[in-house]
Amino acid sequence: MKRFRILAAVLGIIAVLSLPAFAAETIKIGAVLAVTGPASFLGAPEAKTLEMLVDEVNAKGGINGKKVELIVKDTQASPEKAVSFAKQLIDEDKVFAIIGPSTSGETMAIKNIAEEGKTILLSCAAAEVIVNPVAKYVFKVAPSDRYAVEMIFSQMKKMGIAKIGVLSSNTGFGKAGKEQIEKLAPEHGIRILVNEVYDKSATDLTAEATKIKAANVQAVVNWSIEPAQSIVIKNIRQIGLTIPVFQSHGFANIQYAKAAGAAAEGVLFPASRLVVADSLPAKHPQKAAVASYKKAYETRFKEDVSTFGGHAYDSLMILAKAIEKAGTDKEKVREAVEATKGLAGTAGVFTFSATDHNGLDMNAFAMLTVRNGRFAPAEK
Amino acid sequence: MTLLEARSISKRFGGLQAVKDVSFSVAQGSIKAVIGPNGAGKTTLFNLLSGFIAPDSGEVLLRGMPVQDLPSHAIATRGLSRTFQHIRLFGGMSALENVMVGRHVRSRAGFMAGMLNLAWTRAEERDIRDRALDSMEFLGIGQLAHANASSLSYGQQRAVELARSLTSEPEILLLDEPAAGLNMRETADLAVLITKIRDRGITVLIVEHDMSLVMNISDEVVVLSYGEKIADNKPLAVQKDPQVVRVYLGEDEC
Amino acid sequence: MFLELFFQYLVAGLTYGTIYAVVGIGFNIIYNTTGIINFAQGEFVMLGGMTAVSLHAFLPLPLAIAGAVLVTMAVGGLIEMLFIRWLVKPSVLRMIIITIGVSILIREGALHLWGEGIRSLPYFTGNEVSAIEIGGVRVSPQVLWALGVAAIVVLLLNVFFHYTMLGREMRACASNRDAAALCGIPTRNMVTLSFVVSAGIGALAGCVVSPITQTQYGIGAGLAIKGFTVAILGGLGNSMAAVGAGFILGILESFSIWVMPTAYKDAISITILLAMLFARPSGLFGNSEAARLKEF
Amino acid sequence: MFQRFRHITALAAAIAAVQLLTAATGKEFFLTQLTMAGYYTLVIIGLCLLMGYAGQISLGHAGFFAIGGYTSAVLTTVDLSAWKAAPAISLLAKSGILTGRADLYGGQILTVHPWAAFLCALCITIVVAFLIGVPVLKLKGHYLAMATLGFGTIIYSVVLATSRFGAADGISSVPAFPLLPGLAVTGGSSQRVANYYFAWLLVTVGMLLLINLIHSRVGRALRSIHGAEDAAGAMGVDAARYKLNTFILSAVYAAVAGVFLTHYNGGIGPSEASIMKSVRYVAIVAVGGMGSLWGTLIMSAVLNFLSLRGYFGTFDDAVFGSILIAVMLFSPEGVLKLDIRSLVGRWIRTDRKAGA
Repeated sequence: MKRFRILAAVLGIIAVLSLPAFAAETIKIGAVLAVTGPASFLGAPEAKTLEMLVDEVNAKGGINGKKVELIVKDTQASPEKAVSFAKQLIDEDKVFAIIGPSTSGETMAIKNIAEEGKTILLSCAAAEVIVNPVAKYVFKVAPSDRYAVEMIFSQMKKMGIAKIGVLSSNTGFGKAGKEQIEKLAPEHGIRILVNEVYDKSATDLTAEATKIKAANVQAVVNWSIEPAQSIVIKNIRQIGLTIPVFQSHGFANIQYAKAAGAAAEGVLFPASRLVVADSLPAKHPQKAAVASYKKAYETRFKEDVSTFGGHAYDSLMILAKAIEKAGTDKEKVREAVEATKGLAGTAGVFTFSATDHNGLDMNAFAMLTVRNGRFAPAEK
Repeated sequence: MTLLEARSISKRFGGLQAVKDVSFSVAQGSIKAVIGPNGAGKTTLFNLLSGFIAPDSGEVLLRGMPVQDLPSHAIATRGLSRTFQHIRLFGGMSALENVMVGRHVRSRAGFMAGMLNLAWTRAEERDIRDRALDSMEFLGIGQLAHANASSLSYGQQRAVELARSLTSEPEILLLDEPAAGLNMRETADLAVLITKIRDRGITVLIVEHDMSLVMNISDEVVVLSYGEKIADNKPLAVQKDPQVVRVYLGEDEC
Repeated sequence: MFLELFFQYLVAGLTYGTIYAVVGIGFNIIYNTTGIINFAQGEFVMLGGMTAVSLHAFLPLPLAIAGAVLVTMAVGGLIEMLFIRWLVKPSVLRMIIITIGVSILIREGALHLWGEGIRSLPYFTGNEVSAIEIGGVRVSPQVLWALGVAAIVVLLLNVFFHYTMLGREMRACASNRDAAALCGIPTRNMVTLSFVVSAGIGALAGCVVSPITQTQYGIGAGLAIKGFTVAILGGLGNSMAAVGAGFILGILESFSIWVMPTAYKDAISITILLAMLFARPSGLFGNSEAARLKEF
Repeated sequence: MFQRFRHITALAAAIAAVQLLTAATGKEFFLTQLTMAGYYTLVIIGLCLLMGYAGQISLGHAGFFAIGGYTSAVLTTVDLSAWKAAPAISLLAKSGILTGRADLYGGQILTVHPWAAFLCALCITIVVAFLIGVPVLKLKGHYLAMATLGFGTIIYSVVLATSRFGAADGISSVPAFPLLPGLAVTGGSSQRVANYYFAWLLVTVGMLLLINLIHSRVGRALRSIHGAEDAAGAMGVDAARYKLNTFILSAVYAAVAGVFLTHYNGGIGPSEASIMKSVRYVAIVAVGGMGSLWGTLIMSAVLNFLSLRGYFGTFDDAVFGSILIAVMLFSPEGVLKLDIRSLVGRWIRTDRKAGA
């Protein structure tokens, strides 16, 4: 008898779940994110951020009085799943826009699908190719690696560095950074003597560090988002290399600095202002956005914000502003997103145009360092 | 005419000289027996002749062609078929399917033909089935065709194994202790059966450690002891050979 | 300079090798009593590291490590009792698939328990930048810790399996389970015990390498593949050989980085390993007769 | 014999019924994931032949899928127009092996024709499978598992390390694969139904070929190798050659699936070559029942469909792991062999006992 009741309950739950959600007057937004799997460093905070924001927005009565309905799909960083989910969201759920994917490979896999489905795509991945050449419906909110690289190179010029070694992980993030470094180095008079790609799940990188040591370079640049970026600086210091170490903006997650401990001291990296929210001057344009996001996220999830969660924040904010302005016509909202000007987000101040679907410039980054286990602005 | 010939073949396993410098030949159309007490190297000799193991030295000639370096399946293709002392049927297949595998060497449908199931493959398949059933009828086990091979009794499994070998229409058939586990009546039936097989034009080489079965039906008998050949003659002559008598009296057979 | 570099790469190789070896040993213990490869071995390493980090928040390091080892041993035993113990004559493939399933479950459980963040234990001696220098070659003290622990574990295992009654009974189980049962050895308990022991060793490995490799929920799969590789390459069932094979793989990887682009490190080292395996199909230090006995 | 065709007819009917059902209930979007699941099923039935009938495990089958997919992706996306003047290129262009098309941004590019790329992918797969198969298949048991895993790792790390293959990003903008005038393998929603039928037509044909094969002389030989390899040898079955041929055949199945799924998705990424993917294939074969092509087909269609729809959210792997364990514990011969009645019966009995 008891079994019967359980069975009935299960059936009831299934029945409720399969009912169509209250379709009336909601704005459906899809999110295709790598919540678990090898790129969970990106996708997990992004998914949490969206969840939090949508709750916030709905608590305030939604956008223009319409509730937001969020559909998160976990791709586990597989392009084939991203393709499946993008089609599902566009054809079936008829979402208004898609946020994500988290990685460049997945974004490139669904760029065409968004374009053909005339659905706005706000990618959280960094690669330049996502918006260059420009596709009408595809935007990206993560700052291009180009600006991060240029910032590093100008810092190097100040420090008199001309010979460098480059390490990157074999992920989309690592690849995109490496390509920008290779492209921009000659313009800045910098020679790359070692250029190595290591595995994203590497557990020790002493041999790579040794290769750098043997090449007699003046500085090292490491480009990755995985735990390996903490390992690499430890190994560099352990084998006695004392040269400056530069990291990508992927380092802007305090847990990496904590994991590297003493080895992280003095590491230089460009990062969005989100990670130094507390030390931003009150009149800084990003101060409000950055501080409120950081506070809300850290209270709710009891963990430090990362810039990647910030990308999700920015995409939803940009979208929400555009919907507020243009209503619920997809085409008009697309135009409104493209017309966004001076919108302060966590990654920087966005100004999109028909030819610029990224909307950020070098100002998105500040040069940071690690001092006493905390992120701090690098002295100019 | 000599069908199968061993020329001073030897095989050593670690410290054990299993077969030492053994030579003999089998005439076409005859029944020849290899006997010897337990551990005399009979099964090793069989494995050497059928390509399961390669000899350390010496040659095996099948119709004058050296085959000692060929793998067992290649030797089977050349017309030599064998049974096993410990029955080796294919589990999970019916008795008929087991017997049909015996026809492998005399059919040719490969991967492509099998996948496309062409008219000639279907015809070949029917032929294989008919011949397999024939062999089973010949051995009186036609009614077992659709039984699962591993569910059969010991004697039935032996018969299926024999049918499998016969279906390949071998030039020469090697029987490894076919009478093991049979009672006297069954052994007598087996003797008749082996002569019938010979009468079909199949040369038979049979391994036994018990002389009684082979003496009546064999044309010639080879006797092994500790890996060496000690006699090779007509049954009657072998029985009188003093060395053979000594080996057999000195050994206590279980 | 050349010699200095050579030794520095060698040290790097030893570091990799130690990590692979300690994982590889765990595979052998379960293989030795059950004849199966436990693909959840990497997860034991992860669990050990993660639990130790969590316990270290309120316990001193040695206690945290001991606690983590105990917890993981309990998990190992539980897994055996839940999923393996009551199977009647399971095929090897069935057991392998079950362990793959278990490894996925542990990994996902860890993700939902600890999140995707990375953690690590503090260095046992020194800190992230300290190193011991010998003639220009520098090595982190943690590598020496890992080497030492690996050496002690191998030594203890050898003593255990060859000189204690329990160890001998476990080996008897491995070579012939039915015969062992006939001799009155409680074979089922032996299998549970082997899971407990290998979970413990995995957890210990996870703690000792945690400062080097750091620990994250997904680290197990990668380590398991490397551990499996060295266990096979050494010749299944031989812990000493796994250590040797671990060093060979580590040094191959390290030196391949010296002369080739790092990106092809795995491709190069695995190609060489496969070539070795083809030349000696039962492992580098294995015995071909013994290997033939243990098939699917 | 007749049973064979009954089964195939039932499969065809089921395929049509699913399509009609989705059309009738307005769920035709499901066809997208069903199409993708169809291609994965092709890989998995090929692997089932290798594992269940030739008794050889392969933990590197995603590698063959990737060889097919990547070969086709590279050849159909690399722009050769810069070398248009070169005699070899212009000759190929004239013979129709090369084809011009507009890319996403309106530029005109010259690439290898998908059909030529397809043939190329098949040839490469066969050669690689042969070269790998000869030494690998000499190994047994865990050693075989390790060697195939190694092969998979090599393919994965080469794909991931080579910029020509798009490294971590993979290759996107792969064009449609023209089959007939008006019919192409492409992800566009206008061709959704046609693509569903094409994918499952491939599966049906693949299934028919495999079923014919296992009921033929070769299939009998394969099963005999599985049963007793030495006795099979004594019957003239060349075990090494049959294993190798089966290995190549199943690699070809994987590669064909790789080619078409890549064109269907418009791209391929390194995750398709990963070890986890290979493990998944092996696991589905085990769940479907090692020697059961039909069980494998059903499990593959169901599990891949559910996973591609994202039904399990972030618990996708966890659900998959649980299914693996449950099937292996309660029905090790595969789900089709699960004796539901006896299980339920036992359940009811224990229930009564508990109640009493």
